[in-house]
Amino acid sequence: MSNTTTTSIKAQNKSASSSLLKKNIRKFLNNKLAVFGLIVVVFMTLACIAGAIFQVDYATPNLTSMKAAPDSAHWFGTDTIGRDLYARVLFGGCYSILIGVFCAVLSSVIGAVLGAIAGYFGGKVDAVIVRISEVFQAFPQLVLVMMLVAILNKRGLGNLLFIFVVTGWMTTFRMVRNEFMSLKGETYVKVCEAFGMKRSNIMFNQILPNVMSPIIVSTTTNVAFFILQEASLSFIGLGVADSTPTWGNILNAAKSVSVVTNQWWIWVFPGLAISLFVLAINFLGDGLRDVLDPKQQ
Amino acid sequence: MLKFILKKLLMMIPMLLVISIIVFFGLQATGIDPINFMVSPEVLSANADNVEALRESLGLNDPLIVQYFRWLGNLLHGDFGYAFDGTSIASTLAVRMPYTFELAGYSLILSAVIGIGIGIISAIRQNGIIDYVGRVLAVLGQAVPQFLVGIILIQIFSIKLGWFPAANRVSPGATNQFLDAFQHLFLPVTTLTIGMVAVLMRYARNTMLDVLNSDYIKTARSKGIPEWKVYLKHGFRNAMKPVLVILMFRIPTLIGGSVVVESVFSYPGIGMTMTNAIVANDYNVVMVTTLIIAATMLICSFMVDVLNAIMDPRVRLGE
Amino acid sequence: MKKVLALVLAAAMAFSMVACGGNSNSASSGTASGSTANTVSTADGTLKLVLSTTDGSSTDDKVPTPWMNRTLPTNLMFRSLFLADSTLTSVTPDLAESYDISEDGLTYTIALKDGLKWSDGEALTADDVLWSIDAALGTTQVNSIYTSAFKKIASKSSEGNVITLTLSEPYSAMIDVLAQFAILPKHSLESVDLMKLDSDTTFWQNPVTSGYYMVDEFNVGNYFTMVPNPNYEGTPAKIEKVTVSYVNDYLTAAQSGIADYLYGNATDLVQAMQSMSNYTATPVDVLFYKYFIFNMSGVDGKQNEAMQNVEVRKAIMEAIDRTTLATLYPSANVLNSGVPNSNEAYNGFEYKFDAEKAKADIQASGYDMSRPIRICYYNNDQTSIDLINTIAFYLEQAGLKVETTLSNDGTTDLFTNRNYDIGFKGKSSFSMDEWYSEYLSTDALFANIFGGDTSFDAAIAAYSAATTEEEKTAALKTLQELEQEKVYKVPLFTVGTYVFTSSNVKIPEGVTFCNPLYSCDLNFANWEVA
Amino acid sequence: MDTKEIILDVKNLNTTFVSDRKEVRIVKNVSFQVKRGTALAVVGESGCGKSVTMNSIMRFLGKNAKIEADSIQYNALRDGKVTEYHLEQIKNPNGPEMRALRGPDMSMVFQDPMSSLNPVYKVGDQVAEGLIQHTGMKKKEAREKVLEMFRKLGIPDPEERIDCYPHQFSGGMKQRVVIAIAMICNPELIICDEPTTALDVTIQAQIMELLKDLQVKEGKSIVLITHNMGLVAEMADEVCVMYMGRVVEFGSLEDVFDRTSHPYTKALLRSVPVLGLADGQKLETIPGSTPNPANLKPGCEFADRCPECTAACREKDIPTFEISPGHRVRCLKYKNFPEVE
Repeated sequence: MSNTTTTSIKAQNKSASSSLLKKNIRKFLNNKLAVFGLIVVVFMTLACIAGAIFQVDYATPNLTSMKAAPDSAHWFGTDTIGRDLYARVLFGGCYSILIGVFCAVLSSVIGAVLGAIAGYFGGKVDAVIVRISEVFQAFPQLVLVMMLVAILNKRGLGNLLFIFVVTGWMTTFRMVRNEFMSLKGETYVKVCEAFGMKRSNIMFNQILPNVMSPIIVSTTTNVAFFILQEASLSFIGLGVADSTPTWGNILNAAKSVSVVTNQWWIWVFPGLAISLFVLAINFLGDGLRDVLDPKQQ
Repeated sequence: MLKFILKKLLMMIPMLLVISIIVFFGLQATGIDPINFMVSPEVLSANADNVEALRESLGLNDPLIVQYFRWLGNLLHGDFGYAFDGTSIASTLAVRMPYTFELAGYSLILSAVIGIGIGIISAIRQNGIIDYVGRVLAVLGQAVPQFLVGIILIQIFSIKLGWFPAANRVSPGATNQFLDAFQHLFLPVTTLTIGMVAVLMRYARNTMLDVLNSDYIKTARSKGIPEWKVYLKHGFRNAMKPVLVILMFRIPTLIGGSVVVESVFSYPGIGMTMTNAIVANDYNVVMVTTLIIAATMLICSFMVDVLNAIMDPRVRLGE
Repeated sequence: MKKVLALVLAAAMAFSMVACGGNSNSASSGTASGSTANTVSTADGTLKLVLSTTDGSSTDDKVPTPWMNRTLPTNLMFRSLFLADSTLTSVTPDLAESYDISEDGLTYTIALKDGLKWSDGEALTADDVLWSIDAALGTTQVNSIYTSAFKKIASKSSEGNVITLTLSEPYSAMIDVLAQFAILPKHSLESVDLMKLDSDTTFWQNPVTSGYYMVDEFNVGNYFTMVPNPNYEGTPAKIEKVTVSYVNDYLTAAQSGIADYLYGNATDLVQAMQSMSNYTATPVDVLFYKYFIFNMSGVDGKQNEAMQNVEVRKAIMEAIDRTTLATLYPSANVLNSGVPNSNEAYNGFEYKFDAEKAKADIQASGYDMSRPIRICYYNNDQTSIDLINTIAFYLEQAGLKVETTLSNDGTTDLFTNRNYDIGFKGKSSFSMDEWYSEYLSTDALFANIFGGDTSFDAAIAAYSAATTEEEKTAALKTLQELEQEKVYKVPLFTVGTYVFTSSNVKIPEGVTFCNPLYSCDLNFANWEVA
Repeated sequence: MDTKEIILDVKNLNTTFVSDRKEVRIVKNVSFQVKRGTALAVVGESGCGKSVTMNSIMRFLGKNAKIEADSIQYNALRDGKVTEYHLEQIKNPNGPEMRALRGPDMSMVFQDPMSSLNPVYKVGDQVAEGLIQHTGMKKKEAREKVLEMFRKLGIPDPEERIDCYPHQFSGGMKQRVVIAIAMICNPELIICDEPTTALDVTIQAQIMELLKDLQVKEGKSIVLITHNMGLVAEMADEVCVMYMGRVVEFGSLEDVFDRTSHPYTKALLRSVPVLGLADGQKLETIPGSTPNPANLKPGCEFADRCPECTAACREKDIPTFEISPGHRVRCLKYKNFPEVE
């Protein structure tokens, strides 16, 4: 008897959660912008990855056909030294998306862990971590990045990733900390504590899942943020070295005024790639927020 | 209230100290020898003794900790030191800081007014035209890299239409100072504002929606007061607090953005100073500008705290 | 959804409006900037000049020192003893009244004009000249053409208006160098620490001058304006007022109508400027070397092992197709030594591009292929970046790994931290002499890179002392052979420079522009502004 | 019935919410009257539509709510003269017509005093706001009125408390302030939406006494929304029982409590805990749970949980029968009695 009831409850739970999932998916699909965002993000990511897998030639300069307008051989035209822009935008997309996703995920993880610790333990631990985050917050991120670039004095991809992660965790941290502060007073946490559960278990297995949806949403929008940040850094000459194509690096050609006025394809395509991707990511993030956050109806 | 302000002010001191330590020791870690920049290589190899004397006189041979406290002491006395090329950092900053504050300040005000304004109208007329257009423009404004916006604006408004100058903050021989300032500030301020407005708009809209769903709005309506009073007196005032907080969080982004914008518009602010200093490895300048920017951030956040306290009795009366 | 797509499309159109517009209407862009000049600029009768804050030659808080580059703004304020013509090798007296060189070429007697005055009314005397020479040897920001010439002055003296310079060895280019060397006022600068001479803002924001103009107003970060110097003893210039704006980008400045005169050699600048109908482009014959310098070893004994093998260095040169690279510039000439291929002293040697051979040679040289070749460069314009990227590509084709780094200074970075194998540099050279004098074992900079190798010294001395064409040719041949044997620094090509003047300026007949980084007679007094 | 006697007459009120592109009808054909100077209690389980009904009448629902009714008639009695207002005809929920009524004629006390007060304004100002709005009184006069109201509502130290902020008040005090806001313009009809659910039991009693006092002494009409049957017994003159958006039983307190007719009402009354429950006597619960309003079967909504359910109950909509004057029940058990609208 008890067995059957448990299974039935389990089945109920299962069906309830699957119906919730179905409902969420339906809700998401109803949000046309979010679907548009998802499609664009997936499509662009796949295209970039496909470009990387098929090893499109993004690096061979051809000075005889430099600054060529788009045609059937070069869909996006060629850049200032005759490299195929289509291939470069695809490859650059790989690096840009990598930078965005890697940094957003890792900085969210760091922010979430620190936020969980600070919010859950409170007191001195909290005070110390909050102070640290405030110190970081006091620096404009770009300035902090510039300072770190000056210290590391190298413009490699690894350095950039490191810098972005180190300087990007504060917003997630604040959010998770605040959620933890309010959630740790909830009864179910008290119950877990009364059961003598390990603190790490309570923090990460019991409370954290409740905070996951805002974390997911903010991670999504951070992807867009980091991609734009990389482009800005490239513009002031502190981004990834030129040998690694990123959307920011490619777009850098827009620094040259004559390129802007005379060779539109050199900057419009990478510019559109960045803007479209960022736009799509933001739509996707908004859609996820609508679905995951019941407050925002 | 006074106690609150004092407490907040006192908390800034250790923060500033920590920041100064990070900045100083961080940049010492670059291992750049300022002598290489101050003395020409010819002199460097010719008069090793003189160079050593110079090094000694600059205190570069002292332990780092001594150098740090000397630097800090000098800063407190208003002596900001010298750039590697020998110009006084204080005089450089005296000219450039006001320019950057002007740029960032106007953008802040403009984006706050526009962003919060449109955000709140969007919330009140949810799913109306302003809401829809505002939301899409917000996303678009966030999607285009700031420097590209600046370049496009220069192309259209300075070069094609010739309405605004493309560089500098002051034109030679400008007779009408106000007009001159307006012409020079218009494009960079617009560029910075476009990026800022987007975030504020979204945030103000969401906050206002939250507030409008709260019970006290219903209470206000139950009193039979006109709708604009409900929105402005009861809604807006409560929505302002989180919006102010987000505004504060955006100030670093604004300063960061002004680094980029200054470089696009040849605008002689501290952002440009800092970019140039980093490219030139002039860490004396980098140290001071970073510290000043950080201090400005702290002051801003302090002011937001105070403003918050003024606006919210729960904070003011110490809860 | 449709609205969104419409908006996205609208944004895309805004993009393309900027892009395509410029592409199609080069003629109308000219009129557009004409109207810009009306709205943005102020009074007529003003010559509008610009200084770049991004090429490292000037900062926007002071007048740039005339001892590094002699750009037009400084030429209008500071004069030298002599004034060169557009070849820079034939001079007429300027501050000087006359000069005389002794038979052995060791004693120079120079008489100053009478009654010369600085803009502040003080007399300009022989003392100023002697102090300037001493100061140039003691300060930091100074072009090496002056220091290498002045080092040869064994003694100097003055008597009234007459200056006597005695050289330790003959130096045929001394007068040409003196024609570039700006005399600065001793009375204003002698109390300034020589180390900080060029950064003393109290002086450089309102310098005491000897030329046509003096500074009227200095607005830090934005511009300075110049008005005629009342104490200028010659014919005053017709232009009443000059403004000099500090900008990031010359082209934007020109397009927005705040530059009547500018110069450059980057392709995008030249092409865009040539397409503007209200600017006249004048090609100028200059010795602007783009070259590699291999980081060898220092006098301090520190070595860069990787580049020691001359075969590696030669193979690197063979791997690069310089003829193709030259197409990145509007007018570039490949060359194989400090002597242009068109010069009759050229010995005919050529680094031939042969990718296969280069690959084989590098492997044969025993170079560790897993070790990346590290190149530093310091020009941050798009053409330079493109060039470096292409070079990196060629080297990668030869099987090498390449790291390229934008650095702050292409020379000192090589020896202050031996992190780089190759420096990529540009040098707007005064003469071939300047190119070769870098090989001197006593050259303070390059001794740290070439390890103080003395093998060039004799040949350079012979070239400096040579007075006849035959002697010069012979000396140059020796130098070329040495150079091609040692492969310490290798020129890729020289690039042509263009000077652009707007239709606002009326330049008198017969003016020939010289290298825009040097001073020469442009008949400026008769320039007019429309 | 006479418009002098009836203050609020609701006929066939339907409220539909649009959510997720689906329409869900929350309130169905609800009809009831409130007699002047009496208290009507609206009872039912959570989610039965009691609050929505009242908010529909006051027009406090968001834009996703669609309100339709044959008639929502409010009869104002001023100086012995009756003015009829047809609320169902007012288009703009927050327009001048509705606003003119809110405060001086009808007002509402909300469920949660904690969130019903604006945290950034002094309580005194919040109370005075409606007064100033409707009477054009000067601030000073209004302040006197507010002090008077505070005293009447038993707020200690009113002179001091009037300048305090909501966060400085306890829950019970806050609810008094909310009541003060509702009362300050001296309305005829006060709708109290579970005014004590968020409060301690002792405070509950005080607040309820206060309300009853007001109703009796000042002849106000009160609509009390609650699920607390004890309160109903103490407060109400008439009772309206709702289930799944429908009125299932309506009548005087005695009708509903002593002559309980609808099976649901019976179940509801059985599930009320009584002090001194005999040993071994179990508190009964209503079996099953409320169905999802989004997908309802035809027939009586209570059928699945009803011990007296018959096949006919599941066939079609159940009409309402008047089993004695003023006592109406929506159950087929009474199909012999006359049907009413």
